[in-house]
Amino acid sequence: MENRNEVTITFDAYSVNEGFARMVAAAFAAEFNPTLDEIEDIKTAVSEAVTNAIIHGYEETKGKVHMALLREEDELTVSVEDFGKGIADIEKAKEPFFTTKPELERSGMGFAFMEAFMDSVLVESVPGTGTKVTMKKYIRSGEA
Amino acid sequence: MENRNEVTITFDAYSVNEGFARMVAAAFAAEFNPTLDEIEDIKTAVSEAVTNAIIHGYEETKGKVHMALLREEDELTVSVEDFGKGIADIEKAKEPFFTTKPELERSGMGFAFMEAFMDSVLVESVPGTGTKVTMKKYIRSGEA
Amino acid sequence: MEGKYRVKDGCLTVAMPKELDHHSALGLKAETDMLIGAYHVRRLVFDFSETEFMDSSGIGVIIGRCKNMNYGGGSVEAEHLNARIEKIFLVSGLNKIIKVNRK
Amino acid sequence: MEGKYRVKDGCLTVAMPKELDHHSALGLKAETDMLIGAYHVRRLVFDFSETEFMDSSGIGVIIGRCKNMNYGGGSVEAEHLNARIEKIFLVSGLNKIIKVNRK
Ligand SMILES: Nc1ncnc2c1ncn2[C@@H]1O[C@H](COP(=O)(O)OP(=O)(O)O)[C@@H](O)[C@H]1O
Ligand SMILES: Nc1ncnc2c1ncn2[C@@H]1O[C@H](COP(=O)(O)OP(=O)(O)O)[C@@H](O)[C@H]1O
Repeated sequence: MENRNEVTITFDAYSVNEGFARMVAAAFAAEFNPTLDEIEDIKTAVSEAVTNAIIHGYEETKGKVHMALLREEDELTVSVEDFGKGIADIEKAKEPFFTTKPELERSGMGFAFMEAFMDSVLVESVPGTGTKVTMKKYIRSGEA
Repeated sequence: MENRNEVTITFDAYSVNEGFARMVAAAFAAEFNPTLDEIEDIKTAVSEAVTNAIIHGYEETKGKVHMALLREEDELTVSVEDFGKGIADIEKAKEPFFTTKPELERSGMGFAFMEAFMDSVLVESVPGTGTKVTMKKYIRSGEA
Repeated sequence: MEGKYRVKDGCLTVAMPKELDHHSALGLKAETDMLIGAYHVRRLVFDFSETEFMDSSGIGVIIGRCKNMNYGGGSVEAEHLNARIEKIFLVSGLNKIIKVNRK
Repeated sequence: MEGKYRVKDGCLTVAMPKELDHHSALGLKAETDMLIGAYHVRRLVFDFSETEFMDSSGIGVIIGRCKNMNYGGGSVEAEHLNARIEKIFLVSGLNKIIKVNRK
Protein backbone atom coordinates (compact mmCIF):
# COMPACT_ATOMS: atom_id res chain seq x y z
CA MET A 1 0.00 0.00 0.00
CA GLU A 2 1.28 3.42 -0.94
CA ASN A 3 1.57 5.96 1.89
CA ARG A 4 -0.33 8.57 0.03
CA ASN A 5 -3.16 8.37 -2.48
CA GLU A 6 -4.96 11.34 -3.91
CA VAL A 7 -8.03 11.73 -6.08
CA THR A 8 -9.71 14.85 -7.38
CA ILE A 9 -13.11 14.83 -9.01
CA THR A 10 -15.26 17.47 -10.64
CA PHE A 11 -18.98 17.00 -11.23
CA ASP A 12 -22.09 18.94 -12.13
CA ALA A 13 -24.19 20.40 -9.30
CA TYR A 14 -27.11 18.03 -9.89
CA SER A 15 -28.88 16.35 -6.99
CA VAL A 16 -28.38 12.94 -8.64
CA ASN A 17 -24.64 13.43 -8.07
CA GLU A 18 -25.10 13.57 -4.29
CA GLY A 19 -25.39 9.78 -4.20
CA PHE A 20 -22.59 9.46 -6.72
CA ALA A 21 -20.24 11.58 -4.58
CA ARG A 22 -21.03 9.44 -1.53
CA MET A 23 -20.23 6.27 -3.48
CA VAL A 24 -16.94 7.73 -4.73
CA ALA A 25 -15.88 8.67 -1.21
CA ALA A 26 -16.87 5.23 0.10
CA ALA A 27 -14.95 3.48 -2.70
CA PHE A 28 -11.88 5.59 -1.98
CA ALA A 29 -12.12 4.98 1.76
CA ALA A 30 -12.32 1.21 1.17
CA GLU A 31 -8.54 1.19 0.80
CA PHE A 32 -8.22 2.03 4.52
CA ASN A 33 -10.15 -1.11 5.38
CA PRO A 34 -12.54 0.98 7.51
CA THR A 35 -15.38 -0.25 9.68
CA LEU A 36 -18.91 -0.08 8.29
CA ASP A 37 -19.65 2.72 10.72
CA GLU A 38 -16.67 4.75 9.53
CA ILE A 39 -17.83 4.36 5.91
CA GLU A 40 -21.31 5.57 6.87
CA ASP A 41 -19.84 8.54 8.74
CA ILE A 42 -17.84 9.53 5.67
CA LYS A 43 -20.84 9.11 3.36
CA THR A 44 -23.01 11.28 5.59
CA ALA A 45 -20.43 14.07 5.86
CA VAL A 46 -19.80 14.05 2.09
CA SER A 47 -23.53 14.12 1.43
CA GLU A 48 -23.95 17.20 3.65
CA ALA A 49 -21.12 19.13 2.03
CA VAL A 50 -22.12 18.26 -1.54
CA THR A 51 -25.80 18.99 -0.90
CA ASN A 52 -24.84 22.38 0.54
CA ALA A 53 -22.78 23.21 -2.54
CA ILE A 54 -25.78 22.38 -4.75
CA ILE A 55 -28.53 24.02 -2.67
CA HIS A 56 -26.76 26.96 -1.07
CA GLY A 57 -23.64 27.50 -3.19
CA TYR A 58 -25.36 27.32 -6.57
CA GLU A 59 -28.96 27.68 -5.34
CA GLU A 60 -29.92 24.79 -7.61
CA THR A 61 -28.63 26.41 -10.78
CA LYS A 62 -25.74 25.13 -12.90
CA GLY A 63 -22.25 24.87 -11.48
CA LYS A 64 -19.31 22.56 -10.86
CA VAL A 65 -18.51 20.88 -7.58
CA HIS A 66 -14.94 19.89 -6.88
CA MET A 67 -14.14 17.09 -4.44
CA ALA A 68 -10.66 16.00 -3.36
CA LEU A 69 -9.91 12.81 -1.48
CA LEU A 70 -6.56 12.24 0.14
CA ARG A 71 -5.18 9.35 2.11
CA GLU A 72 -2.04 9.97 4.13
CA GLU A 73 -1.21 6.98 6.31
CA ASP A 74 -4.33 6.48 8.48
CA GLU A 75 -5.89 9.86 7.81
CA LEU A 76 -8.55 10.66 5.25
CA THR A 77 -9.02 14.25 4.10
CA VAL A 78 -12.09 15.13 2.04
CA SER A 79 -12.62 18.58 0.65
CA VAL A 80 -15.71 19.79 -1.17
CA GLU A 81 -15.58 23.09 -3.02
CA ASP A 82 -18.05 25.19 -4.97
CA PHE A 83 -17.60 28.45 -6.85
CA GLY A 84 -20.97 29.86 -5.91
CA LYS A 85 -22.59 32.26 -3.49
CA GLY A 86 -20.27 31.94 -0.51
CA ILE A 87 -21.02 32.38 3.20
CA ALA A 88 -20.91 35.81 4.86
CA ASP A 89 -20.90 34.68 8.51
CA ILE A 90 -19.28 31.27 8.86
CA GLU A 91 -19.68 31.07 12.65
CA LYS A 92 -23.40 31.70 12.37
CA ALA A 93 -23.73 29.19 9.49
CA LYS A 94 -22.17 26.47 11.64
CA GLU A 95 -24.68 26.86 14.47
CA PRO A 96 -27.03 23.89 14.74
CA PHE A 97 -30.52 24.59 13.34
CA PHE A 98 -29.35 27.75 11.57
CA THR A 99 -30.48 27.77 7.96
CA THR A 100 -31.04 30.47 5.35
CA LYS A 101 -33.41 28.20 3.44
CA PRO A 102 -36.24 27.29 5.82
CA GLU A 103 -38.61 27.46 2.84
CA LEU A 104 -36.83 24.38 1.45
CA GLU A 105 -37.28 22.67 4.82
CA ARG A 106 -33.57 22.57 5.48
CA SER A 107 -32.94 21.42 9.03
CA GLY A 108 -29.83 23.52 9.64
CA MET A 109 -28.08 20.32 10.78
CA GLY A 110 -25.65 19.98 7.87
CA PHE A 111 -22.54 21.39 9.53
CA ALA A 112 -23.51 19.77 12.83
CA PHE A 113 -23.54 16.37 11.07
CA MET A 114 -20.18 17.02 9.41
CA GLU A 115 -18.71 17.85 12.82
CA ALA A 116 -20.38 14.89 14.50
CA PHE A 117 -19.11 12.35 11.98
CA MET A 118 -15.66 13.65 11.09
CA ASP A 119 -12.70 14.48 13.36
CA SER A 120 -12.32 18.03 12.08
CA VAL A 121 -14.16 20.41 9.77
CA LEU A 122 -12.68 23.58 8.30
CA VAL A 123 -14.89 26.01 6.38
CA GLU A 124 -13.35 28.63 4.11
CA SER A 125 -15.61 30.95 2.14
CA VAL A 126 -15.59 34.22 0.27
CA PRO A 127 -19.00 35.73 -0.51
CA GLY A 128 -19.53 35.82 -4.27
CA THR A 129 -16.55 33.53 -4.88
CA GLY A 130 -17.31 30.20 -3.27
CA THR A 131 -16.95 27.85 -0.34
CA LYS A 132 -14.53 25.08 0.53
CA VAL A 133 -15.15 22.59 3.31
CA THR A 134 -12.20 20.43 4.39
CA MET A 135 -12.90 17.48 6.65
CA LYS A 136 -10.50 15.01 8.22
CA LYS A 137 -11.04 11.63 9.75
CA TYR A 138 -8.57 9.25 11.28
CA ILE A 139 -9.44 5.70 10.25
CA ARG A 140 -8.44 2.98 12.69
CA SER A 141 -8.11 0.30 9.99
CA GLY A 142 -9.74 -2.95 10.97
CA GLU A 143 -8.00 -6.30 10.53
CA ALA A 144 -7.61 -7.50 6.94
CA MET B 1 -33.12 13.65 -14.83
CA GLU B 2 -30.78 16.08 -16.54
CA ASN B 3 -29.95 15.36 -20.20
CA ARG B 4 -26.25 15.63 -19.63
CA ASN B 5 -24.07 14.80 -16.68
CA GLU B 6 -20.31 15.01 -16.66
CA VAL B 7 -17.64 13.97 -14.21
CA THR B 8 -13.89 14.22 -14.42
CA ILE B 9 -11.55 12.51 -12.03
CA THR B 10 -7.81 12.46 -11.56
CA PHE B 11 -6.04 9.79 -9.56
CA ASP B 12 -2.58 8.40 -8.90
CA ALA B 13 -1.35 5.55 -11.09
CA TYR B 14 -1.45 2.98 -8.29
CA SER B 15 -2.84 -0.49 -8.87
CA VAL B 16 -5.16 -0.07 -5.87
CA ASN B 17 -6.94 2.64 -7.88
CA GLU B 18 -7.92 0.15 -10.61
CA GLY B 19 -10.73 -1.14 -8.43
CA PHE B 20 -11.58 2.40 -7.34
CA ALA B 21 -11.90 3.58 -10.96
CA ARG B 22 -14.22 0.64 -11.73
CA MET B 23 -16.40 1.55 -8.76
CA VAL B 24 -16.58 5.20 -9.81
CA ALA B 25 -17.62 4.26 -13.34
CA ALA B 26 -20.24 1.83 -12.00
CA ALA B 27 -21.62 4.45 -9.60
CA PHE B 28 -21.85 6.99 -12.40
CA ALA B 29 -23.50 4.50 -14.75
CA ALA B 30 -26.12 3.68 -12.09
CA GLU B 31 -27.97 6.84 -13.13
CA PHE B 32 -28.80 5.17 -16.48
CA ASN B 33 -30.55 2.36 -14.66
CA PRO B 34 -28.41 -0.16 -16.59
CA THR B 35 -28.63 -3.95 -16.51
CA LEU B 36 -26.15 -5.83 -14.34
CA ASP B 37 -24.46 -7.06 -17.50
CA GLU B 38 -24.01 -3.53 -18.79
CA ILE B 39 -22.45 -2.48 -15.48
CA GLU B 40 -20.04 -5.40 -15.66
CA ASP B 41 -19.15 -4.54 -19.27
CA ILE B 42 -18.33 -0.97 -18.24
CA LYS B 43 -16.29 -2.09 -15.24
CA THR B 44 -14.25 -4.47 -17.38
CA ALA B 45 -13.53 -1.88 -20.07
CA VAL B 46 -12.54 0.76 -17.49
CA SER B 47 -10.32 -1.74 -15.71
CA GLU B 48 -8.49 -2.51 -18.97
CA ALA B 49 -7.91 1.12 -19.87
CA VAL B 50 -6.80 2.15 -16.37
CA THR B 51 -4.54 -0.88 -15.97
CA ASN B 52 -2.90 -0.05 -19.32
CA ALA B 53 -2.27 3.52 -18.21
CA ILE B 54 -0.57 2.24 -15.05
CA ILE B 55 1.42 -0.65 -16.56
CA HIS B 56 2.22 0.60 -20.05
CA GLY B 57 1.74 4.37 -19.87
CA TYR B 58 3.68 4.92 -16.66
CA GLU B 59 5.42 1.52 -16.52
CA GLU B 60 4.46 1.30 -12.85
CA THR B 61 6.17 4.55 -11.87
CA LYS B 62 4.41 7.66 -10.57
CA GLY B 63 1.88 9.48 -12.70
CA LYS B 64 -1.66 10.79 -12.86
CA VAL B 65 -4.54 9.10 -14.64
CA HIS B 66 -7.41 11.22 -15.85
CA MET B 67 -10.86 9.70 -16.34
CA ALA B 68 -13.90 11.50 -17.74
CA LEU B 69 -17.45 10.16 -17.58
CA LEU B 70 -20.19 11.69 -19.62
CA ARG B 71 -23.87 10.87 -19.93
CA GLU B 72 -25.73 12.33 -22.88
CA GLU B 73 -29.24 10.92 -23.09
CA ASP B 74 -28.75 7.13 -23.32
CA GLU B 75 -25.09 7.20 -24.20
CA LEU B 76 -22.17 6.79 -21.83
CA THR B 77 -18.73 8.04 -22.85
CA VAL B 78 -15.73 7.08 -20.76
CA SER B 79 -12.28 8.37 -21.51
CA VAL B 80 -9.08 7.34 -19.76
CA GLU B 81 -5.94 9.35 -20.31
CA ASP B 82 -2.35 9.11 -19.20
CA PHE B 83 0.61 11.39 -19.82
CA GLY B 84 3.14 8.62 -20.14
CA LYS B 85 5.01 6.61 -22.74
CA GLY B 86 2.50 6.63 -25.58
CA ILE B 87 1.94 4.05 -28.34
CA ALA B 88 3.97 4.11 -31.55
CA ASP B 89 1.81 1.72 -33.62
CA ILE B 90 -1.81 1.87 -32.49
CA GLU B 91 -3.07 -0.68 -35.04
CA LYS B 92 -0.53 -3.24 -33.87
CA ALA B 93 -1.31 -2.49 -30.21
CA LYS B 94 -4.99 -3.24 -30.79
CA GLU B 95 -4.36 -6.71 -32.24
CA PRO B 96 -5.54 -9.47 -29.91
CA PHE B 97 -2.67 -11.18 -28.06
CA PHE B 98 -0.21 -8.41 -28.95
CA THR B 99 1.65 -7.22 -25.89
CA THR B 100 4.93 -5.44 -25.29
CA LYS B 101 5.10 -6.80 -21.75
CA PRO B 102 5.03 -10.61 -22.01
CA GLU B 103 7.46 -10.71 -19.06
CA LEU B 104 4.62 -9.34 -16.90
CA GLU B 105 2.34 -12.10 -18.26
CA ARG B 106 0.09 -9.61 -20.01
CA SER B 107 -2.37 -11.46 -22.20
CA GLY B 108 -2.58 -8.82 -24.95
CA MET B 109 -6.37 -8.97 -24.59
CA GLY B 110 -6.90 -5.50 -23.11
CA PHE B 111 -8.01 -3.67 -26.23
CA ALA B 112 -9.92 -6.74 -27.41
CA PHE B 113 -11.92 -6.66 -24.16
CA MET B 114 -12.60 -2.93 -24.48
CA GLU B 115 -13.92 -3.51 -28.00
CA ALA B 116 -15.95 -6.55 -26.97
CA PHE B 117 -17.69 -4.80 -24.10
CA MET B 118 -18.18 -1.26 -25.39
CA ASP B 119 -19.86 -0.05 -28.58
CA SER B 120 -16.86 1.94 -29.80
CA VAL B 121 -13.24 2.46 -28.79
CA LEU B 122 -11.05 5.28 -30.03
CA VAL B 123 -7.33 5.31 -29.20
CA GLU B 124 -5.29 8.49 -29.55
CA SER B 125 -1.64 8.48 -28.62
CA VAL B 126 1.55 10.44 -29.12
CA PRO B 127 4.77 8.63 -28.19
CA GLY B 128 6.43 10.39 -25.26
CA THR B 129 3.32 12.45 -24.55
CA GLY B 130 0.57 10.06 -23.59
CA THR B 131 -2.47 8.03 -24.54
CA LYS B 132 -6.19 8.68 -24.45
CA VAL B 133 -8.77 5.95 -24.90
CA THR B 134 -12.36 7.06 -25.49
CA MET B 135 -15.09 4.44 -25.24
CA LYS B 136 -18.81 4.75 -25.82
CA LYS B 137 -21.69 2.56 -24.85
CA TYR B 138 -25.36 2.96 -25.52
CA ILE B 139 -27.31 1.94 -22.41
CA ARG B 140 -30.78 0.60 -23.01
CA SER B 141 -32.11 1.69 -19.60
CA GLY B 142 -34.11 -1.04 -17.88
CA GLU B 143 -37.43 -0.34 -16.25
CA ALA B 144 -37.32 1.64 -13.01
CA MET C 1 -43.12 7.67 -6.80
CA GLU C 2 -40.03 7.80 -4.59
CA GLY C 3 -41.67 5.93 -1.75
CA LYS C 4 -44.49 3.47 -1.43
CA TYR C 5 -47.62 4.57 0.38
CA ARG C 6 -50.36 2.73 2.27
CA VAL C 7 -53.44 4.40 3.81
CA LYS C 8 -55.75 2.59 6.24
CA ASP C 9 -58.21 4.00 8.81
CA GLY C 10 -56.70 7.48 8.68
CA CYS C 11 -53.17 6.12 9.06
CA LEU C 12 -50.66 6.75 6.26
CA THR C 13 -47.58 4.53 6.18
CA VAL C 14 -44.72 5.78 4.03
CA ALA C 15 -42.05 3.28 2.97
CA MET C 16 -38.96 5.46 3.04
CA PRO C 17 -36.46 5.18 0.16
CA LYS C 18 -33.20 3.23 0.26
CA GLU C 19 -31.23 6.49 0.33
CA LEU C 20 -33.01 9.40 1.98
CA ASP C 21 -31.22 12.55 0.86
CA HIS C 22 -31.98 15.88 -0.81
CA HIS C 23 -32.31 14.09 -4.15
CA SER C 24 -34.96 11.59 -3.04
CA ALA C 25 -36.62 14.04 -0.62
CA LEU C 26 -38.26 16.22 -3.25
CA GLY C 27 -40.78 13.73 -4.60
CA LEU C 28 -41.29 12.15 -1.20
CA LYS C 29 -42.37 15.44 0.41
CA ALA C 30 -44.80 16.37 -2.34
CA GLU C 31 -46.41 12.94 -2.48
CA THR C 32 -46.74 12.58 1.28
CA ASP C 33 -48.32 16.02 1.68
CA MET C 34 -50.73 15.29 -1.14
CA LEU C 35 -51.85 12.05 0.52
CA ILE C 36 -52.10 13.65 4.00
CA GLY C 37 -54.51 16.19 2.53
CA ALA C 38 -56.48 13.83 0.32
CA TYR C 39 -57.10 11.11 2.93
CA HIS C 40 -57.47 13.27 6.07
CA VAL C 41 -54.60 11.38 7.63
CA ARG C 42 -54.52 11.52 11.47
CA ARG C 43 -51.54 9.27 11.98
CA LEU C 44 -48.38 9.26 9.87
CA VAL C 45 -45.89 6.39 10.07
CA PHE C 46 -42.47 6.49 8.42
CA ASP C 47 -41.33 2.94 7.72
CA PHE C 48 -37.52 2.77 7.43
CA SER C 49 -37.32 -0.98 6.64
CA GLU C 50 -35.62 -0.34 3.29
CA THR C 51 -33.57 2.70 4.31
CA GLU C 52 -29.80 2.33 4.41
CA PHE C 53 -28.78 5.97 4.21
CA MET C 54 -30.18 9.20 5.61
CA ASP C 55 -28.63 12.63 6.00
CA SER C 56 -29.84 15.97 7.37
CA SER C 57 -32.09 16.49 4.33
CA GLY C 58 -34.05 13.54 5.72
CA ILE C 59 -34.37 15.33 9.07
CA GLY C 60 -35.89 18.27 7.17
CA VAL C 61 -38.42 15.98 5.49
CA ILE C 62 -39.56 14.49 8.77
CA ILE C 63 -39.74 17.77 10.71
CA GLY C 64 -41.62 19.36 7.82
CA ARG C 65 -44.22 16.59 7.86
CA CYS C 66 -44.49 16.83 11.67
CA LYS C 67 -45.42 20.48 11.29
CA ASN C 68 -48.08 19.65 8.71
CA MET C 69 -49.54 16.91 10.88
CA ASN C 70 -49.47 18.93 14.10
CA TYR C 71 -51.49 21.74 12.53
CA GLY C 72 -54.29 19.18 12.18
CA GLY C 73 -53.63 17.57 15.55
CA GLY C 74 -52.28 14.29 14.14
CA SER C 75 -49.36 12.13 15.28
CA VAL C 76 -46.11 11.07 13.61
CA GLU C 77 -44.13 7.89 14.20
CA ALA C 78 -41.09 6.10 12.79
CA GLU C 79 -40.38 2.37 12.72
CA HIS C 80 -37.96 -0.33 11.57
CA LEU C 81 -34.84 1.84 11.97
CA ASN C 82 -31.53 0.07 11.38
CA ALA C 83 -28.56 0.90 13.62
CA ARG C 84 -27.32 3.67 11.35
CA ILE C 85 -30.69 5.41 11.10
CA GLU C 86 -31.05 5.09 14.90
CA LYS C 87 -27.74 6.91 15.20
CA ILE C 88 -28.90 9.68 12.85
CA PHE C 89 -32.08 10.07 14.94
CA LEU C 90 -29.99 10.24 18.11
CA VAL C 91 -27.37 12.70 16.85
CA SER C 92 -30.06 15.00 15.45
CA GLY C 93 -32.37 14.74 18.44
CA LEU C 94 -35.15 13.52 16.16
CA ASN C 95 -35.87 10.70 18.58
CA LYS C 96 -37.14 13.34 21.03
CA ILE C 97 -39.44 14.90 18.46
CA ILE C 98 -41.23 11.88 17.06
CA LYS C 99 -42.20 8.53 18.50
CA VAL C 100 -39.93 5.68 17.47
CA ASN C 101 -41.66 2.28 17.53
CA ARG C 102 -39.53 -0.65 18.64
CA LYS C 103 -40.52 -4.27 18.61
CA MET D 1 -2.21 -13.92 1.00
CA GLU D 2 -4.49 -12.78 -1.84
CA GLY D 3 -6.08 -16.19 -2.32
CA LYS D 4 -6.60 -19.21 -0.14
CA TYR D 5 -4.75 -22.38 -1.01
CA ARG D 6 -5.38 -26.06 -0.41
CA VAL D 7 -3.03 -28.89 -1.41
CA LYS D 8 -4.08 -32.55 -1.37
CA ASP D 9 -2.60 -35.57 -3.20
CA GLY D 10 -0.64 -33.39 -5.63
CA CYS D 11 -3.68 -31.23 -6.38
CA LEU D 12 -3.52 -27.51 -5.56
CA THR D 13 -6.84 -25.67 -5.33
CA VAL D 14 -6.60 -21.89 -5.45
CA ALA D 15 -9.57 -19.87 -4.18
CA MET D 16 -9.53 -16.94 -6.58
CA PRO D 17 -10.02 -13.42 -5.14
CA LYS D 18 -13.28 -11.47 -5.27
CA GLU D 19 -11.83 -9.13 -7.85
CA LEU D 20 -9.21 -10.67 -10.11
CA ASP D 21 -7.31 -7.81 -11.71
CA HIS D 22 -3.74 -6.56 -12.09
CA HIS D 23 -3.79 -5.39 -8.47
CA SER D 24 -4.75 -8.74 -6.96
CA ALA D 25 -2.81 -10.76 -9.55
CA LEU D 26 0.66 -9.95 -8.26
CA GLY D 27 0.49 -11.79 -4.95
CA LEU D 28 -1.64 -14.57 -6.39
CA LYS D 29 0.93 -15.44 -9.07
CA ALA D 30 3.88 -15.50 -6.71
CA GLU D 31 2.12 -17.58 -4.09
CA THR D 32 0.68 -20.08 -6.56
CA ASP D 33 4.06 -20.62 -8.25
CA MET D 34 5.73 -21.06 -4.90
CA LEU D 35 3.24 -23.76 -3.88
CA ILE D 36 3.40 -25.50 -7.29
CA GLY D 37 7.13 -25.85 -6.80
CA ALA D 38 7.10 -26.74 -3.12
CA TYR D 39 4.41 -29.45 -3.29
CA HIS D 40 5.18 -30.96 -6.71
CA VAL D 41 1.65 -30.13 -7.82
CA ARG D 42 0.39 -32.24 -10.80
CA ARG D 43 -3.11 -30.79 -10.94
CA LEU D 44 -4.01 -27.15 -10.47
CA VAL D 45 -7.64 -26.09 -9.87
CA PHE D 46 -8.77 -22.46 -9.91
CA ASP D 47 -11.88 -22.12 -7.78
CA PHE D 48 -13.91 -19.05 -8.79
CA SER D 49 -16.66 -19.43 -6.14
CA GLU D 50 -15.86 -16.04 -4.63
CA THR D 51 -14.94 -14.22 -7.83
CA GLU D 52 -17.23 -11.44 -9.01
CA PHE D 53 -14.87 -9.57 -11.31
CA MET D 54 -12.11 -10.63 -13.69
CA ASP D 55 -10.40 -8.72 -16.48
CA SER D 56 -7.64 -9.55 -18.97
CA SER D 57 -5.01 -9.42 -16.22
CA GLY D 58 -6.77 -12.53 -14.90
CA ILE D 59 -6.36 -14.22 -18.28
CA GLY D 60 -2.64 -13.51 -18.00
CA VAL D 61 -2.49 -15.11 -14.55
CA ILE D 62 -4.19 -18.29 -15.75
CA ILE D 63 -2.23 -18.66 -18.98
CA GLY D 64 1.01 -18.04 -17.08
CA ARG D 65 0.20 -20.82 -14.61
CA CYS D 66 -0.80 -23.15 -17.49
CA LYS D 67 2.66 -22.68 -18.94
CA ASN D 68 4.32 -23.48 -15.63
CA MET D 69 2.17 -26.59 -15.16
CA ASN D 70 2.59 -27.85 -18.71
CA TYR D 71 6.38 -27.78 -18.45
CA GLY D 72 5.99 -30.38 -15.74
CA GLY D 73 3.20 -32.25 -17.56
CA GLY D 74 0.44 -31.28 -15.12
CA SER D 75 -3.17 -30.24 -15.77
CA VAL D 76 -5.10 -27.03 -15.08
CA GLU D 77 -8.82 -26.68 -14.40
CA ALA D 78 -11.32 -23.99 -13.41
CA GLU D 79 -14.56 -24.40 -11.49
CA HIS D 80 -17.52 -22.57 -9.94
CA LEU D 81 -17.61 -19.82 -12.59
CA ASN D 82 -20.52 -17.38 -12.31
CA ALA D 83 -22.22 -16.14 -15.47
CA ARG D 84 -19.92 -13.14 -15.82
CA ILE D 85 -16.71 -15.15 -15.42
CA GLU D 86 -18.10 -17.69 -17.95
CA LYS D 87 -18.51 -14.80 -20.36
CA ILE D 88 -14.94 -13.63 -19.79
CA PHE D 89 -13.71 -17.19 -20.44
CA LEU D 90 -15.76 -17.32 -23.62
CA VAL D 91 -14.79 -13.92 -25.02
CA SER D 92 -11.10 -14.59 -24.34
CA GLY D 93 -11.14 -18.17 -25.60
CA LEU D 94 -9.82 -19.34 -22.23
CA ASN D 95 -12.49 -22.05 -22.16
CA LYS D 96 -10.62 -23.73 -25.05
CA ILE D 97 -7.30 -23.63 -23.22
CA ILE D 98 -8.23 -25.02 -19.82
CA LYS D 99 -10.82 -27.50 -18.64
CA VAL D 100 -13.88 -25.88 -17.06
CA ASN D 101 -15.66 -28.16 -14.58
CA ARG D 102 -19.43 -27.93 -14.46
CA LYS D 103 -21.72 -29.60 -12.03
N1 LIG E 1 -21.64 25.75 0.11
C1 LIG E 1 -22.34 26.76 0.67
N2 LIG E 1 -22.52 27.92 0.00
C2 LIG E 1 -23.23 28.94 0.55
N3 LIG E 1 -23.81 28.88 1.76
C3 LIG E 1 -23.67 27.75 2.48
C4 LIG E 1 -22.94 26.64 1.97
N4 LIG E 1 -22.98 25.66 2.90
C5 LIG E 1 -23.70 26.15 3.93
N5 LIG E 1 -24.12 27.41 3.70
C6 LIG E 1 -24.90 28.27 4.60
O1 LIG E 1 -24.83 27.73 5.91
C7 LIG E 1 -26.15 27.46 6.40
C8 LIG E 1 -26.13 26.28 7.32
O2 LIG E 1 -25.76 25.11 6.61
P1 LIG E 1 -26.16 23.69 7.18
O3 LIG E 1 -25.71 23.56 8.60
O4 LIG E 1 -25.63 22.65 6.24
O5 LIG E 1 -27.75 23.66 7.16
P2 LIG E 1 -28.81 23.60 5.97
O6 LIG E 1 -28.17 23.05 4.74
O7 LIG E 1 -29.87 22.71 6.48
O8 LIG E 1 -29.29 25.01 5.77
C9 LIG E 1 -27.00 27.29 5.16
O9 LIG E 1 -28.36 27.52 5.41
C10 LIG E 1 -26.37 28.31 4.21
O10 LIG E 1 -26.83 29.62 4.49
N1 LIG F 1 -1.82 3.57 -22.03
C1 LIG F 1 -0.87 2.97 -22.76
N2 LIG F 1 0.35 3.53 -22.88
C2 LIG F 1 1.33 2.94 -23.61
N3 LIG F 1 1.17 1.78 -24.27
C3 LIG F 1 -0.04 1.18 -24.20
C4 LIG F 1 -1.11 1.73 -23.45
N4 LIG F 1 -2.17 0.91 -23.59
C5 LIG F 1 -1.78 -0.10 -24.38
N5 LIG F 1 -0.49 0.06 -24.76
C6 LIG F 1 0.28 -0.85 -25.65
O1 LIG F 1 -0.63 -1.68 -26.35
C7 LIG F 1 -0.32 -3.06 -26.08
C8 LIG F 1 -1.59 -3.88 -26.10
O2 LIG F 1 -2.43 -3.50 -25.04
P1 LIG F 1 -3.54 -4.51 -24.48
O3 LIG F 1 -4.34 -5.03 -25.64
O4 LIG F 1 -4.28 -3.84 -23.40
O5 LIG F 1 -2.71 -5.75 -23.92
P2 LIG F 1 -1.77 -5.91 -22.63
O6 LIG F 1 -2.09 -4.85 -21.62
O7 LIG F 1 -2.10 -7.28 -22.14
O8 LIG F 1 -0.35 -5.79 -23.10
C9 LIG F 1 0.41 -3.06 -24.78
O9 LIG F 1 1.22 -4.20 -24.60
C10 LIG F 1 1.21 -1.76 -24.88
O10 LIG F 1 2.37 -1.94 -25.67
